[in-house]
Amino acid sequence: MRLFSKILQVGLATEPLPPTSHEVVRLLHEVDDRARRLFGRALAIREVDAGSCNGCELEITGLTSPVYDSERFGVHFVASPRHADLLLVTGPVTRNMAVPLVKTYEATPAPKLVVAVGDCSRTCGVFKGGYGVAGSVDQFVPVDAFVDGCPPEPAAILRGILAAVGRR
Amino acid sequence: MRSLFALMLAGYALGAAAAVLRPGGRGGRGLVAAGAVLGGAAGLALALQVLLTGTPFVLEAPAVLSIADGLLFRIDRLGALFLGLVGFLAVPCGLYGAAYSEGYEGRASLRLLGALLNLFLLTMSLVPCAGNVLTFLFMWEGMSLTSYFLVLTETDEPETVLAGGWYLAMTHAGLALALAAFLLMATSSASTTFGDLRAAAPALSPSARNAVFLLALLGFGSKAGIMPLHVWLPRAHPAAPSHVSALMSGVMIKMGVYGLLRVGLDLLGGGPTWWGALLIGLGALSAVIGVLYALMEHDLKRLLAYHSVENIGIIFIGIGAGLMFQSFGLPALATLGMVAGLYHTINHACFKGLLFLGAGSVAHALGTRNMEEMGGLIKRMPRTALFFLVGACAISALPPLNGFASEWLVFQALLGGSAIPQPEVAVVMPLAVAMLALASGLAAACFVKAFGITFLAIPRSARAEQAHEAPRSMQAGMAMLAMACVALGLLPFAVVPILGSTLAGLGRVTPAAIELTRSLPLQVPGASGQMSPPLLALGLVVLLALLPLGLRLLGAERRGRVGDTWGCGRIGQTPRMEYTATAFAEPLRRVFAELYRPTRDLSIDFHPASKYFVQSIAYRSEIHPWIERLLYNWPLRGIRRAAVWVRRLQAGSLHLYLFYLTVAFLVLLTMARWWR
Amino acid sequence: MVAIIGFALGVSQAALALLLAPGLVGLVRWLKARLQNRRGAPVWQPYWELAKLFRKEVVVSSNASWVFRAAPFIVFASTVAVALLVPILLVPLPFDGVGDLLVVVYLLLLGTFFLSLAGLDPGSAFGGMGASRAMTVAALAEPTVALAIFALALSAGSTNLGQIVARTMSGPAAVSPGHLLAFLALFIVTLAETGRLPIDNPATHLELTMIHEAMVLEYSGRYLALIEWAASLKLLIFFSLLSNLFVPWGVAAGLTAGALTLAVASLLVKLVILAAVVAVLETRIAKLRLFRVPELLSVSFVLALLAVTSSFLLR
Amino acid sequence: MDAAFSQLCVLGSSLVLIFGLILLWRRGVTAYISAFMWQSIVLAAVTVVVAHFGKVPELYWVAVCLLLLKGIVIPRLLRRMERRFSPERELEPYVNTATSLVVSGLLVLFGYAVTRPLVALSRLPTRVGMPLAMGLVLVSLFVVISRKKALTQVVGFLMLENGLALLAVLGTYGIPLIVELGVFLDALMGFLVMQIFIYQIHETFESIDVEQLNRLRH
Repeated sequence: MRLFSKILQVGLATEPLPPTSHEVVRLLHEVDDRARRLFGRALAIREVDAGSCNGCELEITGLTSPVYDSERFGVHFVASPRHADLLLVTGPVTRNMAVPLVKTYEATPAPKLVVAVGDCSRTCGVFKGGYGVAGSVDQFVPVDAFVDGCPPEPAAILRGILAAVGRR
Repeated sequence: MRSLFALMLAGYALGAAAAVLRPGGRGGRGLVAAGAVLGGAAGLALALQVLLTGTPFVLEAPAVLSIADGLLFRIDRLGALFLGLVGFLAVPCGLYGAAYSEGYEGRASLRLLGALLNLFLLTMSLVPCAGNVLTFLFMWEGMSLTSYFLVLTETDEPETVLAGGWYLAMTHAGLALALAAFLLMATSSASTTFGDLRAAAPALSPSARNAVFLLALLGFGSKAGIMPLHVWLPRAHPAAPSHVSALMSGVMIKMGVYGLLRVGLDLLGGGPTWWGALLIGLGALSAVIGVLYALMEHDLKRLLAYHSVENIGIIFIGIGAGLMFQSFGLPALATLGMVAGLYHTINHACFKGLLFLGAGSVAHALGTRNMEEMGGLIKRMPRTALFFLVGACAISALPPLNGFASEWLVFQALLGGSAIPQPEVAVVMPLAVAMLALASGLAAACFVKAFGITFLAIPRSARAEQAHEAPRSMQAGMAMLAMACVALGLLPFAVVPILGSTLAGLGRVTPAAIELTRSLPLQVPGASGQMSPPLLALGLVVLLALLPLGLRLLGAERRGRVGDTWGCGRIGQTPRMEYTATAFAEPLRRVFAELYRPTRDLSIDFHPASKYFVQSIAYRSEIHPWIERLLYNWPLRGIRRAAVWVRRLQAGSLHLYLFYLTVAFLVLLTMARWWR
Repeated sequence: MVAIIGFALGVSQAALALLLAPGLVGLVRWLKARLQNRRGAPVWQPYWELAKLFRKEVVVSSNASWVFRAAPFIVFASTVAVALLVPILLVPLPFDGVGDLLVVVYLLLLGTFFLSLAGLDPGSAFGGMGASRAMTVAALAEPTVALAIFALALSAGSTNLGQIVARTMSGPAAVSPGHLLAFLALFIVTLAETGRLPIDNPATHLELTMIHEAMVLEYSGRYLALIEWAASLKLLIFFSLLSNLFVPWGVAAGLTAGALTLAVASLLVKLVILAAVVAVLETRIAKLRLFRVPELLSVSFVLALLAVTSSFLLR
Repeated sequence: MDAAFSQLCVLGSSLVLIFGLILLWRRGVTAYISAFMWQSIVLAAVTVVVAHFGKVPELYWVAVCLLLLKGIVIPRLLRRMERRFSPERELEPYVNTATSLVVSGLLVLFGYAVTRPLVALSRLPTRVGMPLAMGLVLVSLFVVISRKKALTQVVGFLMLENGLALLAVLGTYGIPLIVELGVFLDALMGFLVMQIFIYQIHETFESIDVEQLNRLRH
């Protein structure tokens, strides 16, 4: 009972997506029309941690929280790449994760998108040149959009995802 | 009819003779099989003729063994049903055996196998044809002995010999009890023909009737494999060659059901309520515990053997419900229960025969019965896999196959329990409903395991990788039974009236209650529901056909791609990563831990440097059927003690033995003169 | 002519159920989102998801056999067949003679059976785990279902759904204790069979806690769409069984426009109420450990047993 | 009229029984206490129903007593005790949960069988609830046998008492008020005695696990 009165008191916690500058999101190429129509309203994400410091993961977790609530845009996370439309890749690609990343990409049914989150995924960040680092994400799988930031805010990640499916 | 009977005898005799004279080679095996097929077909034809016309077939040979009324054969409808069942299974099993016994080529056992198989079929066919006690017991013993030697076909394995020992002990104990039951009945009758016994039965005192029933239940129950008497079944069935297992599990244990029906329903004409209640209780117990032990079994044939215990339980529930309704004077419901039991008897013969043949093909191809070494066989043995799947669906009571039709009837019979005027007695029915439902759910789980682990995914051993499809004749045997499973599932409205007619005139079931509608929806009098398997199947087929069409109309994407199994990005997949049969059954083992009382033994070898690195892990878990031990340990101990004592009588001296003989003779003479 | 109208009615009733089913799942999800103070996806989100899945390609494991490819079709067909047998809007049912409640239960078991086989087929450990658990839950739920059927058949004198509904509608006492207990028992079974909390979490991402999800982890594209659609249809079927067998108010007995409108309206109201109950329940309680699930199912078993006994007594 | 009366009675009795079954399913003592509280409240409601339809005005007083004593006072005392003894959970009972649920289902069936002649004899419209009350008595006895913690056993005893009260109300429209009050006082006294025992047990063994009493033998 106390739980439900609390629920009533709090009300809606979800905030509208704030307008942000477009610089954080880099689209590599325009998504084709078909995919945009397809994913515009329903998008399933499989997250792949290719070797990040887990800073980006913390922010990604924020997406499912009541405040950012990605589900209102029809964006939700799934457990298997077979169910996914978009791979959300974080971190520089380490040697151990290079093959799994490619395998995950192969396991995802077409049409599919890849969004790389965080500076590391594009430039390898502070890990660049490390003995365990194999390279940036786009060296292994075709990336559709990069989200900059170290780590990027949940809102920026959400923007990046929406930009990738052409719903800016 | 007489010629068909003769043809049946001739067929089996031909098969047996061929096996003795020319056992080996393609032609020899073919002749043996031809004998079995011919005999089976003739038996089936004879049975159908009796079933459809209703005129019993009588054949007397009083001169043979004339001291005890001679041989007498009298096939009425009930007998014909079971005779037909033997014939029906003999044909596919005979065909199957032609190729299967190739594995015994060059061994002495091939000759024995062929001859004994035909003799086994012959005596088993004649059990339900018997018209008097002598014939019945004679054939019964023949059936038991031949099957005992068939179990022993692979004598080199010590386990087989032990299994044979269990079987022999149980079946002879059963024979003794059945004999006692018949003798008790015969005390007040003119002769030992079944007709006279039937006529004399009403004159028996109630306690004598009860004693006869209990003796018959124990005697025939041990053959049927009902719960506490089932111990021989999971031991003996896997040991026998597969087509023999199919026959033993499919029809031989049904002879126990026949015996019980013959004595309890036909000769005694039914009895007090507790007879039925006892049958329902034993049946429910067998159904649930049988399937629970099957779930834990990873030897494919032992698993199937435990399922025979389960299905015998279901049959007993049906028959028990019938007897119970009969004691309350509810003929329509009584017929419904009995028909449900009989229907399940036929169905079980079909799908269990099919499954044993399928398991035999797998064992034949792999050389092992251990499920953990199988896997991926659906690609290597596609036809066998399909047939096995049909059998698995049927035994799991999935519509529209035959297992469902008969379980539905059993459910309907039990739902009729509300018509019983005494609620505290009728409470047995909902409890049986619950147990039956649990058993059928668990059976489905068990067959997901049996089919999934055996045939799906990737091969778990090199042997499974090199498996090959079974030869044509074995496939033909399985195909026949698979088609029978489908047909019996689709046509209950045709089968049920025939089954109903076999009950006419037995006990107090009045013929008026047996007129069943021949309409398409199966509507049995007394049942509180109706269904129509053919329409159901039609609906499913139409829906399945419409689906791809609908998908195309929806504009669904039709492209597809083959990739690796998703394993979280790990590289390479080995069979060791697959789910095993043990793991599959683990949740249920936990749930029913009280029953299984598993012993676990986990030993981990750590790396000497650090306990965080493991060198090897050995895990062993065993299940001890404690109920069996509880029930059988003390009689076994007693027997052993008695044997030690009796050994003292053995001195090896011929004079001593002659002395025993003389004493026995004198005692007998004294008894004959003065004991009355 | 009558037969054709009946046929058309039966088919259109099932088609309506098929169309409503994804919306029902969307409704539960939306209500749960609101209870978590989220805005949540719109109610019609599952339709978009299905549409998307139908337009994606299919990736099948190289280890899989035809069983894997056939299973989604069998699951979908058997569930739709059940929808044809279940009273959703009106009685008497056109297909009442084809199958009764027992047929419904075993048709659903047919779907579970093949889905479990498909879970084992690709050789993935997750699939095996899901299959094993799904069959365990299905098997343990079976006695409760059978006893609840027994209780219903006792008071209605029939196991055929149309007749049960008709009898309950015309009966003098709308709610008897036996009904109430059977309802509670079936409600627990509904949660178990449709993979809701506290037995299975439909929104989990952790493979080790999954039951249904783990079985379908290998499916993609149209196969996944068929399975998900069938799962939502199963939820709708159980909800309409719960509402129409026990509270048949509003079910159309004739073919007038008014009765049909009333039937649709009352069906929607009942579905919304049940969805709300499920959403509140899923907000309130946590998932049970797998090995406490049998305990919950034995609670439902005892309830069903009580239902049968009290029906026996009130007879 | 009579139909509604008996329906209400059966409904109330089934609810009372279901609250009794919660003892077997839940593990926390808090849940037991609130189950007992709700059970007592429903019992009081059943008593009111019987008083109204059976036209036995004395029963209103009984209902008020029930509500005050068992619905408010005893649960409060129990909660205080529970707070004192730390919220330790019910240990693994002698019989596991699933089995004990099934056993209790069978006990209820047995209750039906036992009370059948009684029900057949009685002409009261309340008679249909009596088997359920009997079932509750049997189930509470089973709880007392199979659980290990003293507090659980106390709740079991109290539920047993509730079962007897329900049986009395349904079977005879309430035994005369004075007897009823005597029973209440009896229950209260028993409760107090048990409370003292529990304090003692707790002080001796630092736990209220009844199994510890086995140690007294040595």
